[in-house]
Amino acid sequence: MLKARQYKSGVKPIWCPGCGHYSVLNAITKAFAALEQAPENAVLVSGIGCSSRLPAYVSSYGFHGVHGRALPLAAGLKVARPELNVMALGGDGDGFSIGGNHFLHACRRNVDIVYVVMDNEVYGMTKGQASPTTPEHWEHSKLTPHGPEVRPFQPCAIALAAGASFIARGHSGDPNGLAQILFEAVQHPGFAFVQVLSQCVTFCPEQAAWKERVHQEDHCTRDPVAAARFLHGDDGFGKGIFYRNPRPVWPLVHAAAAAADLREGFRL
Amino acid sequence: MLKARQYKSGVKPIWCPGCGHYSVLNAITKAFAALEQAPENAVLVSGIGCSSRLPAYVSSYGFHGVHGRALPLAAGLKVARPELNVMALGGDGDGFSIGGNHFLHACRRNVDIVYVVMDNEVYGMTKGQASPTTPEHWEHSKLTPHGPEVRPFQPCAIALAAGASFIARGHSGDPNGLAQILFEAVQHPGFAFVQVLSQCVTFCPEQAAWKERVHQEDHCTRDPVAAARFLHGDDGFGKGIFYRNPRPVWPLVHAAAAAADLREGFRL
Amino acid sequence: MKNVTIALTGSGGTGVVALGEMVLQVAARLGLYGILRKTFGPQIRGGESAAIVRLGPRPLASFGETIDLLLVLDWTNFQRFADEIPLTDTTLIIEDTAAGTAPAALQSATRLDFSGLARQQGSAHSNIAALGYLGSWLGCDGGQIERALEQRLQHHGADTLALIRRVAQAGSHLHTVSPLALAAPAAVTGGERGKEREQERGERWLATGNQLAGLGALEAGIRFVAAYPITPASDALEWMAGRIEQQGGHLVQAEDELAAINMAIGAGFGGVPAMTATSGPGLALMAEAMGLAVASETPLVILNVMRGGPSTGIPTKSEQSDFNLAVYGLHGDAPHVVMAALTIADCHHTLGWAVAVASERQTLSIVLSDQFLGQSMQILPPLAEGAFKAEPVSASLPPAEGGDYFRYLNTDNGVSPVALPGQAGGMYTADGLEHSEQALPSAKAQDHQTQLDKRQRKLESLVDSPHWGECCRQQGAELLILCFGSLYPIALEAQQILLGESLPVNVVGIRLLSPPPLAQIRQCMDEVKQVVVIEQNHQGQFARYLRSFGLSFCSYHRPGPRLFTPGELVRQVKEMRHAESQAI
Amino acid sequence: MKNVTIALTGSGGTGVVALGEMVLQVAARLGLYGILRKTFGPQIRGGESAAIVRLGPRPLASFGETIDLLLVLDWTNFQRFADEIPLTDTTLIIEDTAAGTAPAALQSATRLDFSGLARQQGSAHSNIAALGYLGSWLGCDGGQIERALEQRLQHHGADTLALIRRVAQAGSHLHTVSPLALAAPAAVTGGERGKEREQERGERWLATGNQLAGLGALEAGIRFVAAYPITPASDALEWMAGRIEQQGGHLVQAEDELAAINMAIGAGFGGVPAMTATSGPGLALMAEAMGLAVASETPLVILNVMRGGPSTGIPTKSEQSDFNLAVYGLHGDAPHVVMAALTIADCHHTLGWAVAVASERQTLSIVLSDQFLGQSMQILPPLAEGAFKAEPVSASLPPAEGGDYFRYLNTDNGVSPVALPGQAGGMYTADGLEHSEQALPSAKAQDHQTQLDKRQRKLESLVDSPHWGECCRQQGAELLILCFGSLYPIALEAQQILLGESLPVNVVGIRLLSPPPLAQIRQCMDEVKQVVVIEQNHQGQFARYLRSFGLSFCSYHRPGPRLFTPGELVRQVKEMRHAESQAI
Ligand SMILES: Cc1ncc(C[n+]2csc(CCOP(=O)(O)OP(=O)(O)O)c2C)c(N)n1
Ligand SMILES: Cc1ncc(C[n+]2csc(CCOP(=O)(O)OP(=O)(O)O)c2C)c(N)n1
Ligand code: SF4
Ligand code: SF4
Ligand SMILES: [Mg+2]
Ligand SMILES: [Mg+2]
Repeated sequence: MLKARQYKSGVKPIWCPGCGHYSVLNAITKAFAALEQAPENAVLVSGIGCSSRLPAYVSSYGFHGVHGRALPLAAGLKVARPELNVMALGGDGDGFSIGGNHFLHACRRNVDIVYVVMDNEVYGMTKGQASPTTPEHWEHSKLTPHGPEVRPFQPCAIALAAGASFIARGHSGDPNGLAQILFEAVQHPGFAFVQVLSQCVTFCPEQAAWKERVHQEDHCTRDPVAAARFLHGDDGFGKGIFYRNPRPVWPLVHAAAAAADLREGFRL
Repeated sequence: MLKARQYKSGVKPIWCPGCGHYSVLNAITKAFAALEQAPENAVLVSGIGCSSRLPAYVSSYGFHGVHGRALPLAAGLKVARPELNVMALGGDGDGFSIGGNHFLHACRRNVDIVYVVMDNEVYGMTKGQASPTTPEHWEHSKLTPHGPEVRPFQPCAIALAAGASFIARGHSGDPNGLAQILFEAVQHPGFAFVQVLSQCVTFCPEQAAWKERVHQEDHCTRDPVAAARFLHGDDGFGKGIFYRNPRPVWPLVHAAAAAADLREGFRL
Repeated sequence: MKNVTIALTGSGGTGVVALGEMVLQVAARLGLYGILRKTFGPQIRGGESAAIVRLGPRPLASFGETIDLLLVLDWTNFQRFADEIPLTDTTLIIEDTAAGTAPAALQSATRLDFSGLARQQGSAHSNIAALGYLGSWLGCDGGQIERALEQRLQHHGADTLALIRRVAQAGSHLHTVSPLALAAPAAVTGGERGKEREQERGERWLATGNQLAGLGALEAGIRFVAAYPITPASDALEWMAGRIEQQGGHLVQAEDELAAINMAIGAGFGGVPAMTATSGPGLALMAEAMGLAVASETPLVILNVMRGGPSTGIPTKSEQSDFNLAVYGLHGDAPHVVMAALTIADCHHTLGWAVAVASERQTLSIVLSDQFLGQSMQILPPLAEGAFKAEPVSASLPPAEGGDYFRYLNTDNGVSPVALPGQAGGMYTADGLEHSEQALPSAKAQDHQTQLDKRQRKLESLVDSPHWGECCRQQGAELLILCFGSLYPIALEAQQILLGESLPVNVVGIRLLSPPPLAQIRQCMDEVKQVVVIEQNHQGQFARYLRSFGLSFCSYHRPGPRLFTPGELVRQVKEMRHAESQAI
Repeated sequence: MKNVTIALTGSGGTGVVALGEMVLQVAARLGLYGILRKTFGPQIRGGESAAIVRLGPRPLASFGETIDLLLVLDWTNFQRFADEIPLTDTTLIIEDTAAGTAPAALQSATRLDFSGLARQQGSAHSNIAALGYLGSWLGCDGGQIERALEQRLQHHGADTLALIRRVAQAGSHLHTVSPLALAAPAAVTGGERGKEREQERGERWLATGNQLAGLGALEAGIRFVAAYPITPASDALEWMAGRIEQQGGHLVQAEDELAAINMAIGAGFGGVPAMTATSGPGLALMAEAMGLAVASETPLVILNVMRGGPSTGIPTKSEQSDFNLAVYGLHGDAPHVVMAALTIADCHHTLGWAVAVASERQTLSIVLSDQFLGQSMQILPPLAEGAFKAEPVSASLPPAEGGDYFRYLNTDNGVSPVALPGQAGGMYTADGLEHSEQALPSAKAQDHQTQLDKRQRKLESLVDSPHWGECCRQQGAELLILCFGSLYPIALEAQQILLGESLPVNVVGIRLLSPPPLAQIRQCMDEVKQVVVIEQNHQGQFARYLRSFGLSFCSYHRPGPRLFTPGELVRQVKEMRHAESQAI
């Protein structure tokens, strides 16, 4: 049995001191310890962003892919190698902007992977542009001087509408709570989505105030209508597991057809 | 004042006899007649698919772009030329599979365009593969011999979660009802999404039964929670305008800053 | 006449495409070879369609110059096929009585009452009557046609089958009263007919290039496919879908091409041989992730079945214009493998090779095929089981636990030891960021240079493979036709024609496009006085590529949608020789 | 010594990058020219960083070979810069007292107490003390430093400013007691100092290539931008965002690059000059839609600021390895324009030209820049207002209402009349499907050929433009250095060095990469005995391209992240000459 810190690879993170992503790293290693995860059977798959650098910091296999494509890469791996514990992770830009389509379809497809989005409402890596979750009037990026002026993306509500079977939210200020959520997410059969409010101290210092707003929500339901009602009213700061409604995991197993002769059909 | 048929370009559609898309064409020309639309001020923008061939059949400007990208092309055009009436349109594959990300972000961004998706739950153009809206156990495509086995995409519920400000559903069996919806959609300020159940007689002859299941829904609300409740319970065959909640159209207009000297900032 | 080319045209409802396929099936039972091409008007269904069938005593991998027999079940929109059905003064034209009005220039058609014969039996299938007619002409006895019909219609009820059989018999009978004024292909007219022959003839296959590509991939070990439908690649995927499952693998219909290629990369990273298939627009969308496969050194195969470009272009027609994209279309310095299948049968071979190469060199292999190879249906002798297998993973295990494992170790042959998830002691993070040998992100000049050199180096020895291409030499040849992909069989046929005119030429088809087998190409070029590089695109993309290595030659290129014909190449060669002799 | 190169290094908190920028600002006020490059370790914030500043009496568009002065505020992770801060025996090294421990080899540093001086004033800004010190060395009076500080810190309160001013003064004073053992750049040491000079010196600009690209684009008429952030292109977009709005245009931050390019195509179709900006991975994602711009003949400009590849590669460093993708990376035959900006200032010119060409020829213009040009900051004389304007739309109106309007008319010059939405009588549907002149979908061979020919033809005359490239010839030159993009200023500096050694060479920088200005290139090549093509990538992509047109020359290429230096080129040229003379 390994301790949480033994799941750290020893590579020094490039993150700014105080970055929320450190807590997510800690929560993952804690969850792995609790799960007694064999390190070589875990794979962390990410896109590009500060958050997406995480896999190299964990003692497991990893794939640091291209921007926005962690989910399909992870799904392909899991379908091909179902015995592995595959976790996709990345940032709000990676997952909800360039990766939005894969997010929708991963929720529907229900491959048995966990997806952790470290949501800091900003593009940290590229120096502070607005992301889909950035507040409408956040004026700190020169690229959108009046603020994005676009309704923020609602990750959990969209995950629900798209068909995710496990939806939760954690906060980088509470790595233990997050570890507990991840522990459950890994064990959930099917696609488990975990949004983590993970602050960017460098480009959004105002997010320090999140810790006052975050509160526990004990709303977990398996009724989509109830979940929809809750999520459409949600202030975005509730943490907890909101929805959990297991359904068949993709790909479904079919009675094996006799391994046919591939060449049969060509013969006349 | 032009009559509906005067909005037809005279180009003969490539569609199969009986294809639902003919009705959508008729509904658009009817709506244009009712709107007294100047043909040269309307632009229909589409992707690729049987449905996406529609622009050439209407007497207006058109852009038959690439697969899945009608929405950004239409949004770029509208932002650049706000005086035009821009309508994006296409199929369920075009809009919800390859184009899913743009759908999400168009709903959020709320540019003042109409988006009509001719949903036949199949890829007609490429000869009958499953689309995101195909029923889970539809086994008629060799590409997915057991059926897609994936939860169908819920266009209206997703549009709502993503922030669309106008959401409606029509049916190709009722071109007049659809024309009425389109008439309202064009006049709605902001992004208006119209799902049209438009049957593919060639690859999904079973859709002939839709006409028995389609029913009018008079649920129009401006309350997202109420809409969510309705849409998450919806059987997919209600038609009508479900949600209408105008909010500021993007791009917002800002008090014009004095046209600055572009070169000023370089001077020492 | 040894080969015969028949064009069958009608509207969507008349079943000419089915007719074409059945003619091929019947012909195969007679020991004939043949090839079939389908073509459709723009309408999705119910529009005009045509099937072009060429039959002869030896394997046929290309179409001839002109049409010997045109059989029309419906004249509507016949002109749309003007480019593809080149009629000559000697073309025999037969029209069904219900075919409507022929274009003015074609009023001389012989009228036969296929639809009437069918109607008499209570059927609308004039195409089956035509099948009976053509079957008789080819030399079938009634039983042979029947068995072909049975195989094809096995899922239909006995009543339907009986009806169809009667219509076919009526058609056969029509041939005895109005025989076809055209010699049937040689194997039949020249040989014995009847049942005995059918048993002796040896096994025959009927297959398209897309199907054989699928077969080659599965036999070489592909066990994961993710793809997004696109013409003309979809039918390769459709062929594979049910079958890969029976082999314990999976095919995922992805939400788009970006997902498809990244899924395949994920599976490949997991050690499961993986591929995707697409066509131009999809390949373009995959360009970014191709670079990821290259940089992370993940095995990946892409089958790209080319169609007319640019943009959506002409989706249902053949062209070789994705060459540039396949060879050069990645950002950064991203060496990878590009191959081209040379014939319908070669789709099997080339896919197998591509799978083996991708896995043994941990790289991206793109295979170019095209709509002609992919969708034409050919009668061919059975193919030997593919010789290629994806490298078994254990061959490149990293050092035992405890040893220092460098995923991106700078080895002599450029191939680094790869560990697979699940394997203790091999944990690493694959990366598209530049990295050190230890797989840690690095912006150091030395690491960049090392990895760039290594990724280039590991491909270099590939050019020594005997599979680099196919040469077909003729004694005394002074001219070489150099090509890739589907022009190869066409060039071979041109070679035969030229030989008949005492103009021997050599033909070389390049299978390995990148890295280029320059030594072999140079040697082939040195054997002759003149070289012409042929390709089916507008810019002469392949010629430009070869020139970039300092080769010089004449280039003949033109875009689709018209297929190249042997006669066109013959003319081209003669003109070149003429130009040269004038120059002297 | 006329030019001086200073490296300023520290950890993220020490403000060396700000120091570098302020040194540049101060130097400009003294009539000096200069250039600044910033470089960072992998950490996002608080990690090590460096600014390299080169100053001299004449415009400087490149960096020298080595560092004359290294000023270290913090030694932590100094080794990370080993590639970029090449020290020699003659490099003067100064360290702050608080800099920590120098690497063993660099223990000889002179220690100055910048941090102590700041602390005495109650400030942590050792970088400001260093600014005062360096300012004095350059010859500033206190007032000049103050005015520079005021301009930079205009949004800060009076108290802060007063404090900063005192720290700077303390630093200045330090120079009088411990003067720098290095001659300041010539303009100052050799000339008059003081206030009068500052007024006489003429106007100076301080700008990066990315900013000037934005300026060039806006001045030429770009009124719509859609883009997705990516290093190192984002700051071009950030510069444009607020400004385009003031010109009545819009910048949209898109959800991804696929959206970005399609939005720009939509705007371009609407007649509003439109562009996007990106770097390698984003350009790869745009490949499919680039083909749409080409096929639909919609004007579109893409600025691609290159970084290290392949895949995510080395995002913050310069390389010229997206050449292949830009030139060849489209599916189908898709001729388009590719240009390269030659210097920081030339980003302005080239973007303007690209905008004009895209609009007048209804095509895609890709402009290649790179991280070096894009993000280096230069002191330069004010640029003349751009000469280019996007073609006014009315110039190509279709025939008046009632006449037959053929959107894709086959004209002599290949440019078809375009109507814009809103214009009666011009309605058509733009299409990426192949089409007839009337803009209706067509799979006909003739239509395909016509449109392919037309799209190719309309670009051909572009090669006659005087903007094709820049030549800098020397009397008696026997060797030509041929390059594109950011290697041009480096080659020019090498040329000066070689001239000093009586080895005159010519230098040509190609601005128009595709279609290639072959006649001009051939002419330049014919003037000399030897030609070397230089480029910063691993495969020699540009050389391969030129060779594909039958040109022959020597190729010198290597990847990033190290910048090319003039000295490196000088050595290269000498080796080539040596090799040649030995060969004789
Ligand atoms: C195709 C592509 N486009 C753009 C980029 C540039 N890019 C790198 S990371 C990033 C956004 C990162 O934001 P997020 O995912 O929220 O992660 P964070 O840094 O905030 O943790 C962007 C736009 C890229 N690498 N690739
Ligand atoms: C990038 C790309 N991928 C795939 C295709 C092939 N393709 C053309 S249309 C289509 C799907 C059409 O389905 P839908 O949008 O539902 O329209 P329908 O034909 O059903 O009306 C596909 C997959 C393409 N043209 N481009
Ligand atoms: S920039 Fe923001 S997200 Fe990135 S490492 Fe720093 S604090 Fe974290
Ligand atoms: S295939 Fe289906 S969607 Fe396409 S035209 Fe025919 S009926 Fe309509
Ligand atoms: Mg973020
Ligand atoms: Mg559809």
